[in-house]
Amino acid sequence: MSSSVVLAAKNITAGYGGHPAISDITVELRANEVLTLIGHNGAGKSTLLKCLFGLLESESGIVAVDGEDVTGQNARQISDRGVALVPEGRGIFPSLPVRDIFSLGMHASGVPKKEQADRIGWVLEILPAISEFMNRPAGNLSGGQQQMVSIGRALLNRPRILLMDEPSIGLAPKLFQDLLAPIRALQQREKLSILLVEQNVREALKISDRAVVMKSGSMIWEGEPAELEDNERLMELY
Amino acid sequence: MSILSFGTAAAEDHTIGALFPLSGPNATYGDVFMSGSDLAVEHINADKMLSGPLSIAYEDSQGLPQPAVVGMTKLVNVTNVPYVLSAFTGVSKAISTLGNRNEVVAVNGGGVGPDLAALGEYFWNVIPLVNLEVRAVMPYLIKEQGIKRVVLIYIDDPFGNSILDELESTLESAGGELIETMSVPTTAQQFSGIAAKVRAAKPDAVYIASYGAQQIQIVKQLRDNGVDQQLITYSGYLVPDALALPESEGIIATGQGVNYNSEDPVTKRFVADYTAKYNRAPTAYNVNYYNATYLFALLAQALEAEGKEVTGANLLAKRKEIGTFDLVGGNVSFQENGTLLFPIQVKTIKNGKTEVLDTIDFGK
Amino acid sequence: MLALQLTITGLQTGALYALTAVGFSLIFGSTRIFHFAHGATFIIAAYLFYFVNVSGYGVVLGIAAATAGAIAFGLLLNRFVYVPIQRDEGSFFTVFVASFGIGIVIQNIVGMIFGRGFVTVQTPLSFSVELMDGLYVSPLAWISMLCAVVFFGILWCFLRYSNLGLSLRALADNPELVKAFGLNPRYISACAFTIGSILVVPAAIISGATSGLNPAMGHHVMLISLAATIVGGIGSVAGTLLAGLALGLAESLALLYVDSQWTEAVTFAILFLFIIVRPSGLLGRSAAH
Amino acid sequence: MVSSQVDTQEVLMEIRNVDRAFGGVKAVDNVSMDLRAGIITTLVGPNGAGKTTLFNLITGELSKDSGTIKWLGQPINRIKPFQAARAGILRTFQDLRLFNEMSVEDNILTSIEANSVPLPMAKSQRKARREKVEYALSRTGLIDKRHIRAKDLAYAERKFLSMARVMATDARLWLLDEPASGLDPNSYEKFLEILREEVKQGVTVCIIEHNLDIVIGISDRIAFLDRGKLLADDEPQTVLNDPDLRAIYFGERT
Amino acid sequence: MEAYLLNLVILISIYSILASTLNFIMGYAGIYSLAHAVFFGVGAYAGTFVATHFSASIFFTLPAAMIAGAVLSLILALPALRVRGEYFVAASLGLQVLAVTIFSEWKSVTGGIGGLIGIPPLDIAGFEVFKPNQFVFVTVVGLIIVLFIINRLVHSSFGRSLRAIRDSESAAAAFGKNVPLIKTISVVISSALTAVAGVMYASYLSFINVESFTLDTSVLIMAMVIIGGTGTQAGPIIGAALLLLLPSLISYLDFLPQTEIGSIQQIIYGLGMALLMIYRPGGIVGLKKQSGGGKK
Ligand SMILES: Nc1ncnc2c1ncn2[C@@H]1O[C@H](COP(=O)(O)OP(=O)(O)OP(=O)(O)O)[C@@H](O)[C@H]1O
Ligand SMILES: Nc1ncnc2c1ncn2[C@@H]1O[C@H](COP(=O)(O)OP(=O)(O)OP(=O)(O)O)[C@@H](O)[C@H]1O
Ligand SMILES: [Mg+2]
Ligand SMILES: [Mg+2]
Repeated sequence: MSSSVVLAAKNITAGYGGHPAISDITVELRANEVLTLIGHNGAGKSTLLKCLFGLLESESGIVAVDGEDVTGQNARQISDRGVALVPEGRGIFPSLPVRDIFSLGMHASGVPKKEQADRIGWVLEILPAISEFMNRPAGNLSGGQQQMVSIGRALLNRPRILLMDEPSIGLAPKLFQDLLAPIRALQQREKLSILLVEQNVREALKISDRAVVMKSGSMIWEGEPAELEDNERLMELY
Repeated sequence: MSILSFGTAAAEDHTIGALFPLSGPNATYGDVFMSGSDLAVEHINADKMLSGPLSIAYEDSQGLPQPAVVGMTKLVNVTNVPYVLSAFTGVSKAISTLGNRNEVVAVNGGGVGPDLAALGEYFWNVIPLVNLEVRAVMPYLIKEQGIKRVVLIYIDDPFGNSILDELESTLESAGGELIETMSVPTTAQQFSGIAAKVRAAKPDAVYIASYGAQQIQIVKQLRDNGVDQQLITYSGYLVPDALALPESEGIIATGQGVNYNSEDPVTKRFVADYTAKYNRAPTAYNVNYYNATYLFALLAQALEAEGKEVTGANLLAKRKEIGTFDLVGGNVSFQENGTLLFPIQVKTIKNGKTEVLDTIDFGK
Repeated sequence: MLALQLTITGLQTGALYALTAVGFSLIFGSTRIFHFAHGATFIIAAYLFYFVNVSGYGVVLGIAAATAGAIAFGLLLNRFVYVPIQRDEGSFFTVFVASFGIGIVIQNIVGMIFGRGFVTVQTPLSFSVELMDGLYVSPLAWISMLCAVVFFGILWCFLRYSNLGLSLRALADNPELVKAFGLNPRYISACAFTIGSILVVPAAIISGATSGLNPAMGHHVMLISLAATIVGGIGSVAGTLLAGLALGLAESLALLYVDSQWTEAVTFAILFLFIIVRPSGLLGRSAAH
Repeated sequence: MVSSQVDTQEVLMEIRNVDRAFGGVKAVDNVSMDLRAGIITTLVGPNGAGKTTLFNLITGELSKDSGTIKWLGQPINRIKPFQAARAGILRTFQDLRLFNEMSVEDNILTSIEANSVPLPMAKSQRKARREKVEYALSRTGLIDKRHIRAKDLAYAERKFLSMARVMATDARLWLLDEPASGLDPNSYEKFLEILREEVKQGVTVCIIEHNLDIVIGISDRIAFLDRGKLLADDEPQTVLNDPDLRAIYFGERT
Repeated sequence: MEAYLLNLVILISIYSILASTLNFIMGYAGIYSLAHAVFFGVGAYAGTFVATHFSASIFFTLPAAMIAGAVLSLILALPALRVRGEYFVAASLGLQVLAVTIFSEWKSVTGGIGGLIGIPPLDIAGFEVFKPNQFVFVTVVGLIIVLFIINRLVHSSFGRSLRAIRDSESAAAAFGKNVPLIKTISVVISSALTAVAGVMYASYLSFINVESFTLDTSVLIMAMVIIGGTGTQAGPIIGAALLLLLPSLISYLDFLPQTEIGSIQQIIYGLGMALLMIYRPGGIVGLKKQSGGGKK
């Protein structure tokens, strides 16, 4: 396992309206690994992801991509460095057809027009179900279908670093597995680094190389997934 | 506040009120009215007609009843004025009850709606009302220009309706015909459709009865849209904005017969000073508010001479007592209902100026 | 003949309504900002053109000044009024009140500078030409319709073939998510304000020549825009265009049947009925909850 | 909370041949099933199977294309959502739909005041109402947050408030749409405990759930929907062991 | 001076009734109506009609006005049941414009644009009230009664239902609330109480015409509510007082040029509206909203 760090948060403190939701968090995502971030509701997982992706300004600390300091850069600049985010909730625009969401996503990250069709084809290979509703307004899709669209959109950027915030919410087990398997395959094939936030710990840990646990805004544990699986430790940690 | 008003006829500052539209769509009139009343104040103070200087407390009526009532209440109760200049029919009607209840004289020099003649003892008009204007112009046009078929475009309010009534009866008795009437709402801005209907009616002349910015738009849009017939209108049209409009050329309008060339000293001084001060020829509105202000000075002067207090009731009594006054435009007298009787002139607009075609004097 | 005349008149009026309304619709549809001061943009553009024109600098400079003024006003208002309000999660009503207030301010400032009366842009183009017996059409009528066609054509292509159209719709759906996509919502809404403000310019200039200007007319312009936006379906450019034309036609053709003081009521009766019967408007997406 | 003696065989709701299509998509396709009293029936199925749509058809949120639904033996085919609620059928929403600007307490209070008429109430009635609110608050652990606006709650608390609103009512049938999704294990354990407790006291529950742990943990019966069709409606073991269904749902090869 | 103050208190009370009744549907039911002046007008015209044709006794004029307002408000309820937010605003705007046309055209009842003059004073059990120092009691008591009614409603289950409907209509229905009925009732109550203000206004001014019931009035009332604080009890009253006093206060600023004073007043009014919304979007009384606050 290569140990070069592709995305790092150092001593990050951030929050909303003066109340810190995370404090002094340090986390490192290494090249070509799946790192799962778990923690109870409100632990600050989403907040951390927002900081990493430049959606939320941290009060102190440093964010670095490939060792370069990107603190204070906005989402566009960070996504230009090969980072993509699957946001929490339904990452779709209800009135736009799926196809348009995809082209908007590619436009936002500057994918050349010529390349766009190829990329969509590539994503449909990973998430074939999407082709069934390419032309329907995303608002009319079921929750799981919307989640697929959201992940598909992030993949269209062909990121090196993928941040996913609870992609399993509302997904049927098969679908989640159907999603994880190709993502894992993709990750290994394309040397992707993934930071995954999940409540569905069991499934998530199956594909993880490492895991970290957060509690009330702080990092409390870091290690191999095997140590967590079928382990009382996990329950303890929560 | 009330202590001050007990002062006797000794040197006393006089304040009268004015409810003019100073903001809103009709504010252009406010400026016109003020230029008349302000000049009167200058003259009165220069002549030391009264024991102390006269000033006018302006309140913004916006040309609307409710602000007018608020303003009037302030004038009556805070500023304690005995005499208020009023303008616009809606405003005048709204404040007339307050005037009567509190014995404060309200004087209209701008509105020409005929219902202004019946607002009670304390409501005076220093302007001939519009029914006289219609009665003057139509027979003249039928006789002189052979106009028979007339279309009326009128604003749908008491003023417009009274023109409608007056036009119907006048035309009938003078041998003309009102072939089509089109009412417009006060807020309308677009008249090209109206123009089309006018053209379709093929009249000899079009009478326009509206006010403010609207009537100017009506004229412009009629002309733009191929209505080339004679346009007729009333005194309300004779404001600088309208005169400056090229489309106004050739319009026939009526107005109170102020003989600006009259030799009497009041008129001469008014015309000379007005022209000098504002760099334009005065219009009837300037005259009326000059007159309304000047009338107060005349009455108050007479009251002070007798050592009487200048109150609304005393002013009313004095006006009835004197009856006839030397104002701009000559020696004019009040009718029983508190409305001045003025001769009516038929004018036409040439090169942005009015030209008198005829003067019709009902009084004589 | 009268009906034909009124139809053409109605189309001319409708074209101008449509242009103004589409600007509002575009802004409202994408940013959810109830930009009531759109009427003030109209006034600013119209008076700037008038001012440059009467000062003798000619039509081209006038158009440039009007356009620049409209854009600047739209952008400044967005930056210094709407953005701060929205940051505090103001409801669309908070924005409406602020916008209404700004409308009043502009109306009065323009009144103080240019006078509260009526001004008109003098041009021979406003004189009608008799096309056939009893049918008068002024060159401005053709220009209005041409402007509408050209501007809509450009706008349509722009929204269709650039990604801005998509961005605008995305912004309307979910401003937060737009950020996660790496787009800047501020920039997108600034674009909406720029385009929306440009769209009032032709209508403002032409109105200055056909019906004249006064500072209070922004209000009326705004009401019509609002009606056309709703009847057409919020966010639907084509719908707003159709609705603007339809309202202009209705206003004009209503003269065949009713007195003119009822024409405005006709417009708003249509609006009222539309909302009850077909709340999503002519071409809009579903709006009923 | 209705009564602690329930006949678990009694059929509360009878759904027969219900159809609903959106454009070309058959969201619910000829579904017939029974909801039996006093048990938890879990609706499972892939995304877009029509589970939420089925709830919407039961409560009258959407109209059926065809088919009948009987509630306590009476047909309720043209029922409106508010009538369904008054008849004792309550639901939660996948997207919660809390009364965001209102306090936690008011959220619960208004949920049990179905008729809204501000008539004076007897003291005992008022007391009963108070108790229900307190009960729901304490069971869901929201007691300390009672005066906080719903929209200021944290995610898990919002989920629990959505439950508390239902718990305070006298409804006999609860239709819960993914009430535990996104909850961390601690929270959903607590949630399951509440649910079991309530069922013991007599309510009947139909729940949509994806999380396998939860499905196994609570189901008395599982109804399996796929592409609008009801593929199974049986004991949990039977459904979970059916290889075809497993393949559809869990993606395991037979 | 005293009469002038009384006059202001009377107008403020009347407008406070208008603002409070609007706040009732706006702040609690989420029905943002731009047609409030219509019901103000309906009350004024109906009251005047009864007063001039039958009896000026408030035991006739008030019920007649309230019934007229209530019945007509069903027209407003129609769009309120179908749409929300900006769509409803537009619908109410349409109604407002329609009503103004009808007010100006139905001359036999409304006097058209010319309006009605000589409206009789309020007759309370044979006692004629028109002097400001008496009238002020009537309006203040009227305001207190209206506030009391609204207060009771808002703090009852009915008020909670209204707010629930405002926050989520479908969830409210799912908890057994007859949404159309509750909405209709709230509109009817609001309009009937608004009509009371109309009766007072007409007999106080003794003159009414359509210009008092236009869109500008509706916007003014709405501004009162929003500036004061939507969904609060004191807000609408403070808003009403402020907006009615503002012009008078400005006119005391002697250093302003007379000719421009109207414009300056309007500019201050407009600017005030905008600035307040920027710095206190919740209104003067309302809480300053905190950004964020919990997850969405
Ligand atoms: N927009 C916001 N404004 C204010 N506070 C917020 C906001 N978003 C989150 N918070 C608060 O910040 C804290 C951390 O929230 P965060 O969303 O990061 O948690 P999380 O670990 O992602 O939880 P979950 O598992 O529920 O998604 C919580 O207490 C939450 O209430
Ligand atoms: N309002 C609607 N308009 C059009 N299609 C709809 C609508 N609502 C649902 N659908 C479609 O009906 C089908 C069933 O949707 P439903 O929401 O019932 O699925 P679900 O089983 O609840 O899925 P999930 O587990 O993802 O929530 C889906 O294909 C969905 O796209
Ligand atoms: Mg989260
Ligand atoms: Mg669902």
